[in-house]
Amino acid sequence: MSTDLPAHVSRTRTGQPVTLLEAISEALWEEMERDERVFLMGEDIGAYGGAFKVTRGFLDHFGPDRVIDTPISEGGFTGAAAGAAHMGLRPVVEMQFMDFISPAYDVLTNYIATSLYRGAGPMPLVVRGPVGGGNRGGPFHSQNVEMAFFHTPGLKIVYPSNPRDAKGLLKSAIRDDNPVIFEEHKGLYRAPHCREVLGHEDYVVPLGSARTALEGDDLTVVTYGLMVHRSLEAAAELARDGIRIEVIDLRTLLPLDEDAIAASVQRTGKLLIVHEDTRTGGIAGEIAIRMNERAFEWLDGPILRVTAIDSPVPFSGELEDYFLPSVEDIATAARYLVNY
Amino acid sequence: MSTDLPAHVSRTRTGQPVTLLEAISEALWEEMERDERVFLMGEDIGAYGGAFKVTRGFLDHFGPDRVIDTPISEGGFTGAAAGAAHMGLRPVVEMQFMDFISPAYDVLTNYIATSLYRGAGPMPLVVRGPVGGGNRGGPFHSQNVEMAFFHTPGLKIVYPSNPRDAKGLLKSAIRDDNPVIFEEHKGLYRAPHCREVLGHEDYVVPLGSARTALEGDDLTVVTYGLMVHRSLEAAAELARDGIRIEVIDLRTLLPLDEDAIAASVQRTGKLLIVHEDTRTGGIAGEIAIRMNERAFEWLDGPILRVTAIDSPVPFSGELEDYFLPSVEDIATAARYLVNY
Amino acid sequence: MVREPASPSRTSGITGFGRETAEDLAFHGFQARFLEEGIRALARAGDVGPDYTSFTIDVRSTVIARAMYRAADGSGDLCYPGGHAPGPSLAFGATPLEFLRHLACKGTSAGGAREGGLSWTDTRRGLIGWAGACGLMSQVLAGAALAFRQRKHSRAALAFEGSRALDAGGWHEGMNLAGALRAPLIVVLDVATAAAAECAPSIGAVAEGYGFAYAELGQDPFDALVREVAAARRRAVDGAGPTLLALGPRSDSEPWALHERFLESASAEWGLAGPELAAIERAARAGVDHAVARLVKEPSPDPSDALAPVHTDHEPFPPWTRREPRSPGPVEPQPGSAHVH
Amino acid sequence: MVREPASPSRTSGITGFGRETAEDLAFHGFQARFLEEGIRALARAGDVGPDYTSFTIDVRSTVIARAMYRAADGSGDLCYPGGHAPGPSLAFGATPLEFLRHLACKGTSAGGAREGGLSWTDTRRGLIGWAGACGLMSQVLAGAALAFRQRKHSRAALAFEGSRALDAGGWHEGMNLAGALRAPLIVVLDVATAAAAECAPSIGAVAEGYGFAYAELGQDPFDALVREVAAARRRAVDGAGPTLLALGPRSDSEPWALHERFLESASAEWGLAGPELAAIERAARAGVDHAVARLVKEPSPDPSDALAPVHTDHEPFPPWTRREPRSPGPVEPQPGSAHVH
Ligand SMILES: Cc1ncc(C[n+]2csc(CCOP(=O)(O)OP(=O)(O)O)c2C)c(N)n1
Ligand SMILES: Cc1ncc(C[n+]2csc(CCOP(=O)(O)OP(=O)(O)O)c2C)c(N)n1
Ligand SMILES: [Mg+2]
Ligand SMILES: [Mg+2]
Repeated sequence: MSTDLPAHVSRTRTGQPVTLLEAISEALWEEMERDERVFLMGEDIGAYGGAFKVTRGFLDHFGPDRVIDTPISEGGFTGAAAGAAHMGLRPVVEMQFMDFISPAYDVLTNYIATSLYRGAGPMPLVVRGPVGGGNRGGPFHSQNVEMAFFHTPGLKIVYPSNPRDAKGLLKSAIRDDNPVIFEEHKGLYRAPHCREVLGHEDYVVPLGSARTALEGDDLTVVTYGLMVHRSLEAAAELARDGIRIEVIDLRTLLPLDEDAIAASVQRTGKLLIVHEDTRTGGIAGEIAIRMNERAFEWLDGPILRVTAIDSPVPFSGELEDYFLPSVEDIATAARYLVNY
Repeated sequence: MSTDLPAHVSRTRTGQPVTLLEAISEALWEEMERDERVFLMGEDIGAYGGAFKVTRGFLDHFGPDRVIDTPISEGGFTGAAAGAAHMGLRPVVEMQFMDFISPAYDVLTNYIATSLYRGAGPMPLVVRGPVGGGNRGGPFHSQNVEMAFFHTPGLKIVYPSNPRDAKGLLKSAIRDDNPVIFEEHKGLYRAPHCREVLGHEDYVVPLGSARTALEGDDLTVVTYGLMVHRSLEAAAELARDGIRIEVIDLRTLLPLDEDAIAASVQRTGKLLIVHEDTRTGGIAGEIAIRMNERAFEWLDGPILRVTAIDSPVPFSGELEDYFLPSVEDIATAARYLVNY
Repeated sequence: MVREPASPSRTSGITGFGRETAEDLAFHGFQARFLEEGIRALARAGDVGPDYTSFTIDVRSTVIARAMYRAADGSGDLCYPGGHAPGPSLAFGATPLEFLRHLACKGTSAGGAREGGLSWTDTRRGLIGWAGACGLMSQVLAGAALAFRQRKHSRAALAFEGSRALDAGGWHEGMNLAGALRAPLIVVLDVATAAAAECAPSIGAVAEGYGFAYAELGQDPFDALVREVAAARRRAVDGAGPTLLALGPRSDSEPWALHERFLESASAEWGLAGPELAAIERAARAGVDHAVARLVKEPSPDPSDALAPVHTDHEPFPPWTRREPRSPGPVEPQPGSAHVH
Repeated sequence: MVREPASPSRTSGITGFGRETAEDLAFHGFQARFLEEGIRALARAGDVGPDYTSFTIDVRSTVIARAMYRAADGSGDLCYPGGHAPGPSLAFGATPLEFLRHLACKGTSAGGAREGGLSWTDTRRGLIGWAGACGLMSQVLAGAALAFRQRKHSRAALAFEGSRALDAGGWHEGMNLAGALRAPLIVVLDVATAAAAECAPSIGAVAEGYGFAYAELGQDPFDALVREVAAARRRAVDGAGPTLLALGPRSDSEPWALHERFLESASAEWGLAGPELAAIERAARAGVDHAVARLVKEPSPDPSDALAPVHTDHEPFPPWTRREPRSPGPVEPQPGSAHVH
């Protein structure tokens, strides 16, 4: 059967490197093969294969009962996915752009997140889709959505930075009995520099555990998604001046791996949080107060952050570049803290 | 004409004390008399006078063009309010319970909050309604909604703790050219202990300025809404032991009056944030990181918080009491920090 | 009265209405009636919230839900019982005590007393409770119905909604999805009470638009209700599409008139004699009385127990926020607790 | 073709169609046509996004918008121009250069280049641009229409939406509200392109349900479009209720056939001779050519200027996050900036 597999789900089987997008396609495909309860819903994901072609070829292979083209009604089909999850299925819902998760905000926060609490049992449901700026998509096709959901008990939020994690985390998300929001940065989907050859084995990356992307003693940088790459670039620049920063890739935002952050901060004494999302009310605040709770005595400087500025994502390329946090912003902030 | 005024909007005119609910009714009435562009929309606000009777008598006086009973479609009528605001009107939208603002999340964050940004001009629109727990309302009639909107550039968020502020802040909100979310705690609506006689003059309380509810030197407590009262109770208890805490009532959450917080923290050296809303992703985080940015050198202890626990609001009274932050929780945390 | 009739060739024994059905419906009618009284009494005594002092159960919801339950031989179907929840919940197999425990948020209730009121959810029992927003539940039930179809189960889902569900865009999205995907779903709209700003459209036209069969149910006798529901259910599980049923007004002054009429006809048509009916009535009353009496003696929940399985990832009570820090022993995983990481 | 006809007694001079109207529509048709070409060329050259290489304008939107604009004597009405935005925007008085500046996010554009693409908003000009979610704009336009009615202005609002707006609950909420409150609103649904999972219902039934008058527009000649719109507008401002117009498919191979046909008839019916039409065509082409040539020379925006009025309350660049902290001088309040506190 593997002979008629779509190319973008068979690269690992043939030993080739995969992009983040292909890793996600592979995870979906393999989970659907492994567990017939897994099915997909979303706009134009069937015949068209999805706006980013993540599900190209899925309809032919798995049929219309498991690859469902929905009307443009994110609230309605997310609610329906919840009903299917109640009945033991494991829906994976695609938002064409994660910006369009907003109409599903009500059902996600009030209904889906509270299912376990209300005694309605497990709610094994994943909502996934592309996020992030840098693609000249303007305010409605470029947002990061984590902070819309971070405050809601009962949800999990995942945001991978590389193909290996993306595949392993998505498999964990699909196998998790809680609802999971899964963010995929468009800037990483096909990025050549982060293609990698994955192992053939059916591995998972557990939710809730951060990863140390780079070890260092001078400063802890906590980040995730595309900003892991920007932070590593800044680290390389700083290393030329003998500054060794530690870069922690959160991978899962909720639950937050505060043990990993605290352990690092207790070693470096300095913390910089970097997120692409806008500033006020961003995740940096929660990390800051948790480290006040956990690591105040170890802090040798203020907890600072590098983020996008407080504005909708600009359409104009010039403005978008100005809006987004840059490698130099990170390096500047890191130097400031290291010298503090 | 004042002879046929509904009782709950004429108390100040006759020198009587008002509840927070009456203060809000008066503010609405007076703004509608002052400015014919101000009008109301909401479910059952006309003939029925609103679920909490805030608009009782308004329909008779102002007529059906300015007091509009809407279908149960929070997204739809909030979107319509935006259209009316584009055309120069100043809509005030009531959510029957603020929990039901969720279906309007999309239009509020994507359309309304971005209006000025998109060059669509001012968006003078207020969304107001009852929030908060303690009333055995369960998970869908007890929420605080500030954190759903705190991360969205372009919105303002107001949350008064007493009748005087409520009236002055609501007038400011209605006169503001930006969209404002206005939260009214049900536990304060008719609370006898916070009735007060208001001045007859047409005063406003500016948005974005906090108020020192109690002066003290040992610890800064930053809070808002019902928790101002809980914090003052804790302060009275602590005062018996000679502990003098400062209580800052934020009044406006966005923009956040970080100058007022920083000034106090730079005097006391300790900061405790108290909010009724749940813990993870609550506003305490943003305040903590801003004080890291502004006042780290002055901190003599970690920035801590007292909040509801991370759970939907329980229906059962026993569970709800356990869930909500209590006076003793605040006092315990304050002692811990003062002795730190 | 069905506007868009079912494929007429499809009728089945399940719709058969005989003496046993009559006994069953007589019992469930009595039960709903006594439960309504019981709930009101509990409200007056302060054992459940004050809103329940004028609480009503529409007996037709009970009959419709029971017809569903029986048509599926008591297992497999799914019901969102709506605003008259106690009736349909008992029709789906709950006992009066179980329901009242939930209503009163007792520590022994389903869901650990975390969520109460009319919104009891127990999917194993085929019950999905209310959760906040008007119009939302048809989406959820549509998805559950879709799951039945995907898994080739002969099951159907039933949702009771207030008529103002029509106002809500979310309801339209659910209907559209269900119609487009031919989900085995039956939606019952309670149009008994009108509102200040009710949605304009003809409900029949809306149903037609979304590919639903449609019927209006007024003061129809129980057997007509049962047949209507059985037919709708058959269409649903046969893949012939969903159905919308509109429940017209009932008399406020005689809310139990339909049940009375049914009892009158029961002896004539199905040979249920007076003493038999009296025995059924006694049994129903005894069950409810027992439940009400037991309820008030039951314990309240223990918060640290009841809330433990729903905390997110970190210890909710750092030592500085609670007087007595909880013992740090591990929390036993509870049944239904999915919060592992 | 109108399903629910207007009160027939109401017709007015505004619908009059003469030589001057014909000239005007000929010009706007040419303008849309050349603008479409211009936008595609700019896309191929990389001056606007690559998605625009196959961008189309449906000339019927241009004609409908222009009919609205003319019926209101060029002032007062409001238009959401939808996916074929350049046509209706120019019909509402924008110039080609203004529109292109916005499309290309030039620093000289409306909105300071913050938001670009097809979504230009300028309420003083009667234009409200797209903002994200399918189906949302009918709500917004319904509210604007409501404002007209409240203020007793003889104005109406016009919204162009894709047919999948019907999928979205928010669209239904907007329609329901507009129908219930008799807002002076005209919604034009582009049903030209079908989709994988399009909403099921008959659009006419939906319109009827929400109290909208309804008409389907196919390959109708320009004068029929103009009359339909003028009649709908009259109903709207007379308080007789909103209208839904469905725009049927057009030919992909001959997208400008309607304009061609109109030009052919223009001489016969309104006495517009060949040389006159040629002059109109030259004028339209010159305007667009000028705009395209100018556009590429215009400056890009300066971020610190363009974003200044939209920051929230605090300084966005603390010294540790930008290499060169901005000068601390006060930011001049900008026109339209409402962010004061
Ligand atoms: C989205 C949303 N908005 C507001 C409410 C508050 N609310 C609860 S019941 C109700 C009226 C419902 O009327 P209807 O659907 O006719 O049901 P009935 O109560 O008449 O059975 C309202 C407005 C809600 N539950 N959900
Ligand atoms: C709520 C929402 N979900 C998804 C999208 C992404 N999206 C943009 S256009 C479009 C298709 C719209 O189709 P239709 O309404 O028929 O308009 P057409 O493009 O055919 O003119 C989709 C799904 C969106 N804009 N809004
Ligand atoms: Mg009703
Ligand atoms: Mg289309």
